[in-house]
Amino acid sequence: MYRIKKQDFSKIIDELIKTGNRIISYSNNGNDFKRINSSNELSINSNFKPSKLSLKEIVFPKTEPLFYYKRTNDNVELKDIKFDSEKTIIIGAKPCDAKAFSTISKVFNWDYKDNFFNSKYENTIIIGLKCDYKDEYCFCNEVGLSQSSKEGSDIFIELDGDDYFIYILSEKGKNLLQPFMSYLIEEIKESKVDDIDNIIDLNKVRTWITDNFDNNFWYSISQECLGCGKCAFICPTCHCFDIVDENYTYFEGRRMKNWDACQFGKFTLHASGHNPRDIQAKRYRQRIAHKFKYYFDKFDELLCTGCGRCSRECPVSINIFDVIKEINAK
Amino acid sequence: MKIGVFVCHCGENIGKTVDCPRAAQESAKIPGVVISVDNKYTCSDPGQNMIKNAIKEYNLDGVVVASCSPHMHEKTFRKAVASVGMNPYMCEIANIREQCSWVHDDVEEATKKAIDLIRIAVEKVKRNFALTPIKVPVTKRALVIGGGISGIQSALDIANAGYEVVLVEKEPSIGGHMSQLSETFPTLDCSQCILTPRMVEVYQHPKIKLLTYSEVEKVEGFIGNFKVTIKKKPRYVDETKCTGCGLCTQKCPIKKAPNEFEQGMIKRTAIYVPFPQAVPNIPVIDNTVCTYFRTGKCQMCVKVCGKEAIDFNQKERFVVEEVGAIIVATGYSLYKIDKKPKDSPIKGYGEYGYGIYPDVIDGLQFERLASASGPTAGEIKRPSDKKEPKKVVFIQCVGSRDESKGFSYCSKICCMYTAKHAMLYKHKVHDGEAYVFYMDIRSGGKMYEEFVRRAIEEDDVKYIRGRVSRIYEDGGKYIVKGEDTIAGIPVEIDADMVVLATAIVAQNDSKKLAQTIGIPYDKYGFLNEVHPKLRPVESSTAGVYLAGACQAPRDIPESVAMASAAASKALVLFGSDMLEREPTIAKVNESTCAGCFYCQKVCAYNAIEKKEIKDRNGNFVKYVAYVNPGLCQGCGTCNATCPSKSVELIGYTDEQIFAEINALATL
Amino acid sequence: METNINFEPKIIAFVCNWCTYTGADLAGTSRLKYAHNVRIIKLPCTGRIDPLFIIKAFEKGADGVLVSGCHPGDCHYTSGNFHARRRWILFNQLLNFAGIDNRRVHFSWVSASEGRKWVDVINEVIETVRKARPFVGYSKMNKEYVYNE
Amino acid sequence: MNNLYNIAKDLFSTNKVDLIIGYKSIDSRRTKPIFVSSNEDVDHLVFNEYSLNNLSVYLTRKDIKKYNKIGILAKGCDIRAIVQLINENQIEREKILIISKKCNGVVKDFGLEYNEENIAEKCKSCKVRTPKVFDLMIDSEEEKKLPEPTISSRVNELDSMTPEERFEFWRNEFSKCIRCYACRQACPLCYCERCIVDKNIPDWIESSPTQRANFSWNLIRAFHLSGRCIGCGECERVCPVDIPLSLLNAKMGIVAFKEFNYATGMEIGEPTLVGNYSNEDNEDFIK
Repeated sequence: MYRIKKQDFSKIIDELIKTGNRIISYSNNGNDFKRINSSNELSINSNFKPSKLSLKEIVFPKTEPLFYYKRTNDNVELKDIKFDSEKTIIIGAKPCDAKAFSTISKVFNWDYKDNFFNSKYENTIIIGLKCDYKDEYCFCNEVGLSQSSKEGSDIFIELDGDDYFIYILSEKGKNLLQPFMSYLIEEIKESKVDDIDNIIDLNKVRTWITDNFDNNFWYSISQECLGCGKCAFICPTCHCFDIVDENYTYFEGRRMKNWDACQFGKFTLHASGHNPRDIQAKRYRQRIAHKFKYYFDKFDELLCTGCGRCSRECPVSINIFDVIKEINAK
Repeated sequence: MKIGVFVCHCGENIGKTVDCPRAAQESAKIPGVVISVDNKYTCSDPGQNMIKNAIKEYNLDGVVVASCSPHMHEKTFRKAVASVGMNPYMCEIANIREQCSWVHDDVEEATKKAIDLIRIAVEKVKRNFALTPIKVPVTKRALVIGGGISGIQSALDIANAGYEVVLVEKEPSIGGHMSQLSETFPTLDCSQCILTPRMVEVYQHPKIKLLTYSEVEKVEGFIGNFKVTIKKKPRYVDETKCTGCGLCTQKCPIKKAPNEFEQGMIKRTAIYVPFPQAVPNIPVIDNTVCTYFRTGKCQMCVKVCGKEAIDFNQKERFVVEEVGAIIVATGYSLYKIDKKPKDSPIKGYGEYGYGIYPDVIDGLQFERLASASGPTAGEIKRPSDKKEPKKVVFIQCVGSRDESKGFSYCSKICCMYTAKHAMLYKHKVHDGEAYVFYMDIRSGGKMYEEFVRRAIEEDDVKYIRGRVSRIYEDGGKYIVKGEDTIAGIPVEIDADMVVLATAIVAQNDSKKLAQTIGIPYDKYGFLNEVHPKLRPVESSTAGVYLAGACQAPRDIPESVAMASAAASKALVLFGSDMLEREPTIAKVNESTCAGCFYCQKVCAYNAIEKKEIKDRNGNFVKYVAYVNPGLCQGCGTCNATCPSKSVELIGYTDEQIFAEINALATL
Repeated sequence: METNINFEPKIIAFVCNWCTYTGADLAGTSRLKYAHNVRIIKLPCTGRIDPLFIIKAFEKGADGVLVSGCHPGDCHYTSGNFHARRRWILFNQLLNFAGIDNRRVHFSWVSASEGRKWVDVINEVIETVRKARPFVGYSKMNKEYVYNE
Repeated sequence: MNNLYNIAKDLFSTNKVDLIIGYKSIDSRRTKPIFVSSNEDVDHLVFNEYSLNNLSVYLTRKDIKKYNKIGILAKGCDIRAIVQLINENQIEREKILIISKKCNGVVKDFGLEYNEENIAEKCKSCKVRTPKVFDLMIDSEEEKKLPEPTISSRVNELDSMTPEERFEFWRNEFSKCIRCYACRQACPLCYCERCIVDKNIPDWIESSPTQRANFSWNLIRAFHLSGRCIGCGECERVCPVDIPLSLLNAKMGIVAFKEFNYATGMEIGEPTLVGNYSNEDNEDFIK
């Protein structure tokens, strides 16, 4: 653990910008994040509420080409994508957002190693920030995290007056700060463990989901759901994608990987016209079950970091935590 | 898909401006093209044989001929490919002559354009479907609406060819306006003498079902398969019992209803036959004046009728007739100039005093005065005092050719009938003077000009070129103030009687009828033909034909010619058992149709219907649009209007047009 | 200035089969000359012409679009062009509001007898689009479709 | 008293409705849609300045259409959507029982306090705050004056830019789009069984959220709503990336009014704008 002066931290950032790194910081009261060109644009604020969109698009963009192709009368020529080697450094990620990176990296590195994800993830350094924000939608403490969880972060910052406390948590983090160690003052600080007051028994929730696949409950909690993909697209852990080919000139085209959402009616629509998830209740069940059961069954992790974005932004105010609470109460 | 491309030089026509060999080489690179060659004259026999051989040799699925406009040779090439077993709709034309080589000079650019046009055609043909013409069964039976001379002619022609005809007439008798006329121009034949035999022939024809005093209420279906609901208005006289003895009409005590046939110049009884030669000769009771209907008393007609034919309890009845073709022959009406029509921009001719001065009359009234069977037994007498008028002024173009006060069109027949009227007057009143105010004399027609000259030269009718500004009464005379524009002087004539050649207008219910049938009409209410030159008797709705003055002002020979033409169109239809129609029509994707029916709103042919979709258990799921293949003409407006593209036009599908645009893509 | 006023604009024309296509044929039969930049796509009726076609034309690199059909009242299909006209009133103004203005989107009525008018319309459209220069707005967006070595 | 509770109770006890689509309170500044199918849940119903959702979006849903008679809480603006849905053959007037009130505007978004500053833009220019089409009215405050609308000045601002500037403006805005389709799903008039963007043969509008495809998508959606949008503003409210969709819709509303003197969803049985034509339609822009 180290202490660093805020202005020294800024110097490091400017240096990193100069050496060609992509620095991502928050703006607009934490609603957005963007690439910055100077440390003056930095805003490190532990009271920001989670940004409207999550940080996942840094490693999993809303749309990206997989390859390009060119057709001739009797042949098809493919061109692969060259990956960008630029480093991306995210500054001030909330614990719930930082954790999401490591969560989804599991699915992208399960049997198939997804280079489109990995090439970006490997070049991304996440500097987490202790969070002091909590509203009625936050529930990170219920999914095994806390406001000071460091999971997923390469470096973690805590604010302390004019200084930052810095935790170096990974090789990536270490390598990044290596040239700047002179700014850092080593300090031992008693790390305080957050009081976590859980009300949800996740085992019980999983069991109930397993046993109640066809329960009318799914209909009753999703009746107002409009079937948009907003919750999935702003979620830091939702990672479904669709693959489409785009023909853009007479002979040429490309294959695209785009965000997709299980709440869309078309998501499971078969070519035959049959749709196994034909009503919204089944789609909503999938959302809950994937996050709290299927992903856990497979990867021993929840596909939810409790950021509360989906509830905060839902057009019809469906609160995912309320749903979990209801299941828990059964 | 295996596509063949054939680039035609058309001699020098294309070859001079477009590098055809290069176009063929470039076309060969298009995915799917297996053979691409150029040729001097592709439409020639050797050229066509080349295509036919290539189809066989390369087992082609589609052919693109890059040549002249598809309007020139599309049929030729489609026929050629069909002769070797390829579906004709798998042949497309790239128009590199009219729209490329003939309009450009730069060889390089014209060649590039030609290649693009070929690409468009190749991409389209790859997505073409093998189509077969749609076959619709034909009900060989016709409906004729309107029993004037046009309707009579059409009905007789079709019936004489051996097909059944239903003839619907809204008045109690057939005959129409022609039965009101005294003599006809240019021969001065007696109108009734030539018409009445035709009326009787209709009545007695075994193939003609005559429904008088009836109106078309509803038309469903499409060409070859119409279902028409006809309303029979109550006559209150049983047609099966009445012998037409006429006793009831003589005894009826109510004698003050205006006689429509005599243009209101005399009165008739409450139970009446419109005119002595009426067909059918069966009276009808006018329930608005009949004492029984007004007070429940009288029943004089019941008392005198030996056949017990009077039936006060008759109600409206509806009959449904199935027919394959409809001929609309509803005729015209005369512009009533005394009243300004409600909500009409037409200003009217109040200054002529029609409707105020009894001796200012219209053309049809004069016809009745001149008719031997008319109210004056053919003697010309003023309606006001029954005196013989010694000076009569005829005014032409009252309401016609007058945008500011009437209609911009020419009523066409007035020049001729005015000449006839003046002539008839002079023949009957030898010492009388006849004046005609005219704008131009339009006497196109066999013996027409000679007829007008005869009126002027032999019968001394005085023609004054000019308009009349005002007519007013002064001591029993009508002072007609006008202008002689040739002499350039004002004219004033103290006439005893004035006859106005008022404009011919559409029947006042023509728009309603057009909407019932689903055919278009112009702003005046005349029914529209689909093409003014080449398809003058067809409406835009297949199977509905037009005859006579319902389409525009027509004289008798024209009406009869149109009527026979319309009849022959119906007979062409009846000539085959099944009707073949272009298969390029719209089709609905029922699974994605949301049933907003915007397609129905934009369809000009009423081709879109509501269809109920049920699930396996018979439960209602939703309404979707359904395209009636018998009615759809393939314009594709529905396709462009549908927000979800759930209706597509076969032959011009979204996929095809997308591919055509894509064929031009550059980045 | 990165663009050149002498550039050759690419125009895609959507025309109806009965009037404008035939009118364009007449221009050919009469051996009238006009600029080569236009590519015609034939539809049965202006009623069939969908705003999607116009959008797609720009996506595929057109600098300008022309839509043409029968004069009002002359529609082969009675009312297709009336419905089309109302559609265009709306779409034209929407496009303009989105920055695709009337220098790039053109509408005309050209009858089967108006070969001369067709020539005039084409030349006018091409000159207007030429003055508007290449459609940089769209080509910027199209750039991401190009493979980056 | 004609309060909501009494009306709803009465409707159920007299079997006049099988379902009421309404709002329930989550907290003092939030509501969410609720489906009430019996007397028991009636006390959850509220109808206040936090009743933001346009509930008519549910009327075209298959599971809702199964009910014989549906009561719906609807503000004046929402009623315009209901009227338009009736005019587009989507619902039957006899099956819908509209419960409305005089409206003094709603807040821009949940969580905001109801005051002059936070009143939604659409309310300021609303012409149907006292609705014209309805079945039952609950007791409500009289209309009070709301702040002046600013939407048309924002439209004018864009109109006064050069076309290139406007194009850049929209390119920027649309490039943010992530294709979550919340705008479409929240829109009561977007009831297509298959949206044009979901049609893949041909893919008129590519599903990738690239700049170009986003441009086409948002433009075509605006076109499909031309003369149909009733201005409830739900699309803009639910947009996670804050694209000013209301600006597009407002512009097309202004065009419809200027060109055709047409306002959507005011009268049942009124002919739709698209789907009809007049011989006198403007053609100044046609050569």
